[in-house]
Amino acid sequence: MNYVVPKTALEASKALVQEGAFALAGGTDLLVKLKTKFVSPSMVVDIKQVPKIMGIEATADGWWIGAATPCAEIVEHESFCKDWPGVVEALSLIGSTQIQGRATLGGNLCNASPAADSVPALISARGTCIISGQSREREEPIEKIVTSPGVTALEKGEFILGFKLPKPQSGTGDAYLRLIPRSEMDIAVVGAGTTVSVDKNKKITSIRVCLGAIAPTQIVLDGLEDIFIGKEPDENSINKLVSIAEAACKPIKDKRGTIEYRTKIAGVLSKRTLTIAYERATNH
Amino acid sequence: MSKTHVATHINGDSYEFLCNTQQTLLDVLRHELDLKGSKEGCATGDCGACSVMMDDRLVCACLVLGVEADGKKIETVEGLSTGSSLDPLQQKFIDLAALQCGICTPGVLVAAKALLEKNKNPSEEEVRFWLAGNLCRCTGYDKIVRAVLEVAAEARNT
Amino acid sequence: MAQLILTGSLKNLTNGIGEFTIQARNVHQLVGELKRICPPLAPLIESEGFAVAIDGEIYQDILFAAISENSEIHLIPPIGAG
Amino acid sequence: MNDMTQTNLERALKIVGSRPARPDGVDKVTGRALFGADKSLPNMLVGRVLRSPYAHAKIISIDTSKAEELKGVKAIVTSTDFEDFPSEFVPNGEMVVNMKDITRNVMAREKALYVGHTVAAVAATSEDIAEQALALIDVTYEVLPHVLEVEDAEKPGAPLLHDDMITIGIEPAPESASNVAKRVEFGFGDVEKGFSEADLIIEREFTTQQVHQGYIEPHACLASVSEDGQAELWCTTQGPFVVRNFCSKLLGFNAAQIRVTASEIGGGFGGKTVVYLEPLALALSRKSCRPVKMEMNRAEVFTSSGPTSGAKIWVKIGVKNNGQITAGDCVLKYQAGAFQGAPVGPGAMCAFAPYDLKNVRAVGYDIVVNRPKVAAYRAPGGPISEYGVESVIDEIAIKIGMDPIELRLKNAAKEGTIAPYGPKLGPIGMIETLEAAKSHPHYSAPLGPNQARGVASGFWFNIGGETSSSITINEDGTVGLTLGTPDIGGSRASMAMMASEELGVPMELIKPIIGDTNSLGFNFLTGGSRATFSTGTTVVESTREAIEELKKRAALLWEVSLDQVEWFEGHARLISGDEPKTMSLAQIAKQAGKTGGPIMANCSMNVTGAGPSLGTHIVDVAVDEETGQVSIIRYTAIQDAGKAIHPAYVEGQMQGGAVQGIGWALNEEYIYNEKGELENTGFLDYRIPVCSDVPMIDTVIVEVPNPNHPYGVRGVGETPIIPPLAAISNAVSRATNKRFDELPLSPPKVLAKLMHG
Repeated sequence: MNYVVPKTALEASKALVQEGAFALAGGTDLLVKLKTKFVSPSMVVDIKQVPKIMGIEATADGWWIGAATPCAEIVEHESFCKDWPGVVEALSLIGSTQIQGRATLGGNLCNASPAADSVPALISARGTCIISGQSREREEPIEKIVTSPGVTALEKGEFILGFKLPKPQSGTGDAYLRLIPRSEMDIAVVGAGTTVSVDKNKKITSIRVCLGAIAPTQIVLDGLEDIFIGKEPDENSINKLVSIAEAACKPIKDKRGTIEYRTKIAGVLSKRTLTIAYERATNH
Repeated sequence: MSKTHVATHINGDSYEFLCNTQQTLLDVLRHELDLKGSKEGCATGDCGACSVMMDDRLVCACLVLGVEADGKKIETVEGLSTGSSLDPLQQKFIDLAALQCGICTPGVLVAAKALLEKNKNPSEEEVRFWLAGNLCRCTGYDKIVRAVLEVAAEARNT
Repeated sequence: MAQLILTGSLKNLTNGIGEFTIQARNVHQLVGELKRICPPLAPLIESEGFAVAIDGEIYQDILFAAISENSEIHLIPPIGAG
Repeated sequence: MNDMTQTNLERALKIVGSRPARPDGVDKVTGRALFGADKSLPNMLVGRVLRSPYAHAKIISIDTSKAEELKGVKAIVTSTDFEDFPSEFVPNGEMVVNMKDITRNVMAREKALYVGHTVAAVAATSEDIAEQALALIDVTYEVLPHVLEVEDAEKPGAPLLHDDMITIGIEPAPESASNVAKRVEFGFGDVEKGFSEADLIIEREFTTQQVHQGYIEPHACLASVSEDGQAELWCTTQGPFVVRNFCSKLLGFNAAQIRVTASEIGGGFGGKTVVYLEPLALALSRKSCRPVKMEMNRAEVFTSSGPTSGAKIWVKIGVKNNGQITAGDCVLKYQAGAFQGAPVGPGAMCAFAPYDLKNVRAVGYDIVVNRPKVAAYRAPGGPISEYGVESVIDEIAIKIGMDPIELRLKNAAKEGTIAPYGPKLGPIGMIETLEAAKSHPHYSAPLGPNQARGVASGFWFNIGGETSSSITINEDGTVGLTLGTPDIGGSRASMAMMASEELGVPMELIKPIIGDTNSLGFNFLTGGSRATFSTGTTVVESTREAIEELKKRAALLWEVSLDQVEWFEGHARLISGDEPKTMSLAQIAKQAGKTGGPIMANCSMNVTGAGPSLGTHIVDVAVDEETGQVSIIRYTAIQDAGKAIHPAYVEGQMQGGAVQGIGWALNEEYIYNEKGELENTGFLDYRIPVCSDVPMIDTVIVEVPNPNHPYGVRGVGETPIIPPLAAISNAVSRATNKRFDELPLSPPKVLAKLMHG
């Protein structure tokens, strides 16, 4: 196994184009796959020295989060935490403190697990990612990246350089909740990220709910605008949200949960994240 | 295949070693450098017995490649004590019987020290969530949490 | 004369008889007695490692544990170690 | 022994009952302590294991020729490298084992009986080469249908794991083979008559899943067999002498050929009482004449070591309206794994043991299935059966409107009670722990919304057994202790404390070590809560013998008769005489050479008189009725320790046992797919409690002394894992007004019950 540390994005892409090359950021997924012989790379491309890929900073129109920034570093960024508390909730749930010291948003997305914690939150926040490749950089909405479990829309030689999140407009709140059997250290049985914005009368002006672990990829719930826009959430609209969430589920039965359980929890977490996000929006 | 040369700092000392690229930092610490204090309980980042500091971040040594340690600052359980004086956490773990078999202890101590450096006044809940990645099967965690809270309190009072 | 009391499945081996009078001063002699009066019981103590409770005290593999005139004896399986 | 007991229980104790630092503390907090995988030898090879991918398969052939040709491969072993044995139960140390099964579990012979069953092992110059060699071993299997659950395995027509298994304990013996290895029955009185006298009868079926001890240190060993057949084995084990006996039998060695040294042990809980890698490493080393190191990875620990049984339990209890139990009856069906030996006997014996019953019956079945052979796990068999009984007791309390502690008090076993397994009980602390629970502030504290409180008790026998230890008085007055039971949880501290108490010298001057198998007589393993009781007994005995010798030397020097000398606080003292005369231990030790030679003593005995330990736990849970999540809000463990030598480590046992029980109750389970493969082979999905899952575990140590130990010790390690299962299930049942009868109470199971009843 070769190990290279490219110093530029182009060098990284050129290395990643080669057969059997794997990108290494935080390594919290890749090293497990190496240990269990799930993958046998011919080359590991450590992308952490590529410019801009590490660190978090405020930009003119929002936030830049380098794809290889450890979650622990993002969580320590006070003004980002104020802007996107739900995203921070989600990424701070990726594994233990030790995992946080290494795990990255780029890795969490490109591992392409339906249960990735940060992904529903980033999608609900309408985040995008900058993809670096051999010939060009491109920007894509995050929901376009994962196409099926373990598979992404990245082309050969491409990797994620970083994430862009908008500066939340006033009256915006987000929230992320997941269901795990224990209090920590588990993979999400269901994850839900919700972002809502309200006007000064506390009426909802936009809403986005994204669910994880209930289908082969993350699912953005459809049809919420008709129910919520221009209104405050009430029992009736929340019940409709629960039904839509349950109907969107195409889960599998596995060691982490039954189909019935995942479906039920998708509804519960949609409701609970909406309540928290709405509360945050009205106080924002 | 030829091995890779790595130069690193461990517990304040310079180390150079040769390793295979597949070897983890834990493999290197244990097998190449004979630093056996970091333990392998799972090799997949689930138990925390190999917790070490890398450039002031708490990580599982089993989830870091040995080659990634090049130019980095690594701190392990072997670096907690200074000369013949134990770190207050080490002493408190002995005093309060916060260990039974002791296999998780090195990782727990490294993680707890990282917490107290970041947060001088952690709540019980903060200690518990910070240490959630350090599995202990013997103690039920009670005396571990008490020991960390007591060391924090004593540090604040001195 | 000591009393040997059998309960549960052991009685299957003695045609349902639950009490025996035993002439033995220790477990070693008890095994000899059992061979004589109830042959199916003897192998339990000899090879299956049954323990013997004498007046409530449990003896595991102790041949010369004393049995007194009025002792009450039970045969029980050995207890494992966790 | 009883006279000494008297003097000790009456005199004021200086060290016993205090909380000194453990002798191995610094080694453990600095990373210096050497565990199973921490030792290496020059010229060492790495051993790896080839495991069956099938749950049940005939092994037609094994071709190792290609693997042998691989450069760097130094030895390959298969079943032909191990002894075979007839099917019979023979004592091995204190365990009764069937060596025919043991040799087949260590290395599959005719059949592979579970996924992960060892089929071959390789030693090579590197791990990579060893792994490559495994891939080159060509095994031809004939895959057979498998069976995983007891209810399927006992059916006629089920796939048979062993063609010759005729159920023991049924008269007349069945004519055909089955998967039911054994039937046991305990009890007395007339249960049918008892039920006819009852005002209320509750009858219920329970299910528990297979769970693992979950020790953090994987199995590991280092074997070195020299050209002349002398073997050294370093391994992580609860019983080096037991390992020696197993290995010498399996390899055709004699006991003197193998010296076993126990490493520091990173948790065992019963799982490190048998052998897995050790005979393989020895066989590989014997073939290659080089040291061989072997380690299991975490997945191998789960698939191929010895978890405990999953079970089906049926419990029926009859009761008068006033709470008097009229009869108790239960049927227990335990998974044995691939070979017989489920802990259903002790499970049946202790099911009703906390209670004083007139009519009681407990029937148990030991049933083989295509899972790893079970090993001991903390109070083997007890948590499962007592979970069923304690759940029904709680249901009765609710139905007759009685406080659950009062109901237990009304029926509590006490000194003189005839135990369900026959004998009369000596002094035990059931009533004392219940009273302590009732008066604990926790029991009357207010509860929040969606919260409820559960209570359960637990009984465990505790054991003694063969034990040997020695004491040496060094020439400068310090003391060495050599012990034969590995220290898992601070026992070196307890032993040094007892020696210190007896000698009257500071504990810091006493150095306890764990000896190898050549340094002492046979020791049964650390387990069954026996170390402080049994090894403690021998330490006290040998220390007293050393004191006698010290007095003799003083008498010689003073030229008086021995009866003129007494021992007082580290000194020999002349009893009579005009002026007080004393001589310190150090002064006597300094002249030991001139007064007859070095002073040492040992004590080897088969320790008897273990006292059962009773516990009662109180737990508050919160149930999220929308998600089925159960949170532990508050927990109090109360237990009779007899006497707590080092209370901090007694509390530690109670806390650790309680949290293991919490894991068993809430989330731990072996999950198999339809191919018989274990799906959760890591700590990610085999969910042991993490730090943030649990609150502080309050403890109350009750001390009802065991009259058979010099300080009254009962042993504490086993009991605390028993009550949590039912206590939590009872709390969840009370919180939701639904009676739960299945473990684990994982969120999907709890929600399904809430939705569908």
